[in-house]
Amino acid sequence: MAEAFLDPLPWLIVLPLAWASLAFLWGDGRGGRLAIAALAVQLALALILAAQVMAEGARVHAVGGWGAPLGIDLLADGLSVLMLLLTQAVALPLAVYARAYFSEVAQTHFWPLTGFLLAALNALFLSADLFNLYVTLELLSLAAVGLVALGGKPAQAAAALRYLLVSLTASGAYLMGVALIYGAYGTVSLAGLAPLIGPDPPLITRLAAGLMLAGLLAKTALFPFHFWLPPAHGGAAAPVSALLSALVVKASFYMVLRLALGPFAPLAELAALLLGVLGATAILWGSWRALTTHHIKMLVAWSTVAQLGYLFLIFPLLQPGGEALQAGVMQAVAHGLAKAAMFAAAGVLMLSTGRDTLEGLAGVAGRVPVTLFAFGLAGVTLMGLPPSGGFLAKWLLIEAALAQGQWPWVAVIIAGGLLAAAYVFKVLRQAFLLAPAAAHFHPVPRVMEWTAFLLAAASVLIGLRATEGVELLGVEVAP
Amino acid sequence: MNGPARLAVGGLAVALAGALAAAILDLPSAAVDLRGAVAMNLSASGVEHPVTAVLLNFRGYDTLLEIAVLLLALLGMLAVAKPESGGSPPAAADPMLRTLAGVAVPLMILAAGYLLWAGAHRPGGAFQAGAVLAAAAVLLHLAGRLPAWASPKRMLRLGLAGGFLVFLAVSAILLSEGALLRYPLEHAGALILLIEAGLTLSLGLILAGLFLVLAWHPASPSESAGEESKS
Amino acid sequence: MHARPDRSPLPRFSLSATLWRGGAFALIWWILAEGRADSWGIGAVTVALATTASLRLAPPGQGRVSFPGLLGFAAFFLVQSAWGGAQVAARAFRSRMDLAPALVDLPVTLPAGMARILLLNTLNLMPGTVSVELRGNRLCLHVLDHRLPVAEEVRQTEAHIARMLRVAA
Amino acid sequence: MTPLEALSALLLLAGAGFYLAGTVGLLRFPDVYARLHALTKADNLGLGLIALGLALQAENLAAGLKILLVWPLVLVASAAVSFAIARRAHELGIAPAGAASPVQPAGGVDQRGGP
Amino acid sequence: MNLAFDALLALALLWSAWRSLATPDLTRAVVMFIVFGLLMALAWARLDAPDIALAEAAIGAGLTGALLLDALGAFGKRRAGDKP
Amino acid sequence: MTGLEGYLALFLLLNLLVALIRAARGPTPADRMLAALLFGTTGVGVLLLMAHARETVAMPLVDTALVLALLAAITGVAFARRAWHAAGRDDDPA
Repeated sequence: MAEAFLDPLPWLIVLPLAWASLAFLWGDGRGGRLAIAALAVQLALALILAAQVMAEGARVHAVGGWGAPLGIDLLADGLSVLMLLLTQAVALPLAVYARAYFSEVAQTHFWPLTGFLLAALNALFLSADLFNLYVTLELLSLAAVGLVALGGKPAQAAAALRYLLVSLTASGAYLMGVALIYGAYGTVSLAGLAPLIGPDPPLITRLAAGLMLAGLLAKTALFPFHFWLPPAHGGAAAPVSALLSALVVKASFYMVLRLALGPFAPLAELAALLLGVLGATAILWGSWRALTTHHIKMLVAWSTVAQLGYLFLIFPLLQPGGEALQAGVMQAVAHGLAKAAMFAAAGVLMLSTGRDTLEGLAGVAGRVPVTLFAFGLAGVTLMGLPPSGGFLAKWLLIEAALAQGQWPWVAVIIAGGLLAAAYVFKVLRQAFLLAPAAAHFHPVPRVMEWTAFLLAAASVLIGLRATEGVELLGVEVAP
Repeated sequence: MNGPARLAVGGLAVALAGALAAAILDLPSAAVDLRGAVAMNLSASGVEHPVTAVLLNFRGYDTLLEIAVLLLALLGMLAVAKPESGGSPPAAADPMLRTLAGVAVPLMILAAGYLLWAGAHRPGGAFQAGAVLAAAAVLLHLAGRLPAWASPKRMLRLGLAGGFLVFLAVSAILLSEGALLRYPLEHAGALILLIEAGLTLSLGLILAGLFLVLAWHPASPSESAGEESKS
Repeated sequence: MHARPDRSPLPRFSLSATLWRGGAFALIWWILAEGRADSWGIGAVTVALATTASLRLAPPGQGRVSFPGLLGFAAFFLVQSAWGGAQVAARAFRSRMDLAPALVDLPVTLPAGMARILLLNTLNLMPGTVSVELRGNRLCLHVLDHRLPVAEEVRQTEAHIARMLRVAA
Repeated sequence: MTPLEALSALLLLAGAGFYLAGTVGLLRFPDVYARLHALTKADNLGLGLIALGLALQAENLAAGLKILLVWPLVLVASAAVSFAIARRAHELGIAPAGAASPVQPAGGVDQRGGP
Repeated sequence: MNLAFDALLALALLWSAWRSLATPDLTRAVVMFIVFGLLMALAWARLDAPDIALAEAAIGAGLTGALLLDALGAFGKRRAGDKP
Repeated sequence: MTGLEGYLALFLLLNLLVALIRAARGPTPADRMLAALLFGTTGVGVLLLMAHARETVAMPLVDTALVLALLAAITGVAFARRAWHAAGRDDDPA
């Protein structure tokens, strides 16, 4: 009995839900310390769970003791544990950062919203049920929209509203797909569906899969559904942008991957090429827009649009046990850490200069060197230079493409890397210019600089610990 | 929307409707019979009404997260509502409305209690009871007998989050039975009633809060001017 | 026609009002639960809550309701409301609609508070009248046909309410 | 058909008739005030008769009373809403149709036209 | 007769939904939406789903209608710029 | 639904839809709203008729009618107090 009580798996969901509602209850921004302590515990829980999964294989937790299809199953396999680790690893430094970033008043709503956001992420990564995935997705989207609107400025409200509308429409499409699947098969459990969907499924299944895919792509902001992302991510407060870009868009990507590997595997091939082409377009278009914008955070946000493209390049290359899957997960993890670092750094730069344009950066290098270094390190990951996680991801992707003779993807990957280098160096060059005489810099808490640096360093160093990750990723449910 | 966009959206809708119709006409017979599974396990669920059994026992975890969604919706709206908009007292109402509230609100409380009780063996339950309670709160608000909600105080926040916290605590404590939300057979009925009672109150407050925060608009002149304010 | 602000924050506790209302709510609960005995656990709590809410929202007045008065009022009300419905129906179906609508102003003799509000509401359901406004002691009514004895009807209603609530008419 | 059933059917039919009267009144009466009469009187009576007719056929006392309970609830609601709307219309200066010229009301009360 | 009832209900649902979306007049749109909510409650009742009919009656007919009317009031006031 | 009750329910539904003409015609916002309120009372009647003679869902439908009746006042009051600001006709913004 005590053993069940100490199981890290359910606590990864219960704990953030608990501290989120307690933070709401206490109010007045007093949730920060609680959140950081709880996040430290969550990181430890995720590590314990990873160790357990590595040692004993994938774990299933039947909520309510009923088991699928009557009840809901939670599943912790290698893929979900890796995403859980990423979530806690990004959230903890960002929580420390946010406590310094926000005023006391702004924290009143930040902590509860963040708590629910993280609970939704953890629940989503652990879910093995189509309808339960919908609920977690809904929780995630609402928390994200609330966080975008947090500042209350008209531009933020407008971005949040647009995000909300896209999000609700996308959820609706996904839900309609779930309803059709339930109508066709009588169950919504992933494990239960997998054997039921054959190689040539009926029209209803194809329609359902199409609707679900469209909804998830809109949530992931894959080109051409990316239009909502730059204003939402670029306009929100820096810690919020970091959470959204690093984690939230990954959640819907994770679902696409989970469904394509799981019950909808027979249909995945049909959409693979389309997803690859959209991904490639996203890389080129997002990088180009990042290169031509004049606002720091819009640059980082457009870079997210581009980097999300890489995630979808894996679909035309996906083969059982192949390198494409490893590349995709590595890209998700490396980009998550790097983008969190980059938004955190951008927040420091903007606080320090008091401006949000690239021109305003002149001379900032001398004031916040650690931050600039963090920005550069994160840039190394985005460009895909060794030994970073980004390098490894792109390397694996190129290898897979070459192995299958699909060389056009290679050209896109290399072009994307060059464009990323261009926009990162554009920022760095501007920062090292001499400050104009009229420039005035504000002091920034040191802890914000160092958390950004920590995240950036992790995104680079993760490349050195890739073997464990690959081994963990290999853990699947015993058939 | 301009013409071509309208046409495109319309075309998309028609195509989707057509595909849906075609898909549903081609509906295969479901491989899994969940209805049967629910009926078979109903006696072990602690309640007699299958819908309540699914909502609070078999798929109670979904419901837990859905309550969080509702709480979150309110939270998001509170985050957007401007803090300075909070203090204004609600409008004073005419005696007619106050009398209506005096008669209708106790009846609504009775109805909510009844729906809560009924949920165990027939349609009803926390959602419907909460909605009725919320209506009572809205009526009280229209009658000028509720304080403004733009920045809820501690007790109110406890009411808003209480139902969710009770549900979460019960779920977590039941880990001692081996899994999240695994009710022991002999206490299932009582625990579900406890959760539902908490949810009724919280859902009522949350739904009313959604109304009150959304309905709040700055300086409603017709309400505050010209009518005496309540002391 | 505005309420005076509540002078006393805590209404005087009245045992008889509490018992009467509690009893009424318990009866309603019994009807709602269709007489099932196992409902009384939640029922007791709910009835208590409803009674509390009722006492808070509508503090008990001075006197208590006269039971024969209540019966008389109910009978009067039922007959009148049936008559009112019939009258409207007759006018709606007549091929040449014979309406003579008007706003009329009448003095009210009932004391302010519950009694007047009851009057306003009752008149809405009575033949030919809809209350529009109460300003001071003047009641403004909309009548479908001013040739009907409206004033007489209002006086009768007032008398019934006065008898039921034991107030001066 | 037992007498009770016949009575019940009669009540139901009468109730439906009053509903029809309410709708006809809503469509034919000249202004908001007059239409309020149609709504508050005819429809409520229709509902009352239907509830009574159905309650007569109910299986037990409590079930019948429950059906009847609906009626007073609707009465209270309609009376309050009717007053709220009429008052608002009056406040907004909407004059009742046909009341512009002074007429002598029965019962010798003073009367007024539009506001 | 049941078929007539259902067909009429379905048509009325579609029509009220369309009117509430298509009409340019906001008051009419809100009224049609309230009507739609009530018809929906009837439809759920007809489909033997009283659970949902109950929820629809409470939320659709009671709360949402009041909420939309409230928003309408705020909007109309702002647009007309009048302070009655 | 069978017998007299069924026909009456159909009749009331028709009645409802005819009343929508008032919602379309106006002229004041209140006139449109009256149609919605008529839907409330008539909807209660239809629900009661539908509840009749259906073993399993009879009382739940009566409950639904009760809830509808209990909440009917709210929209009307919200309309009169909050929504209706200008004594306009037809396409007035209020």
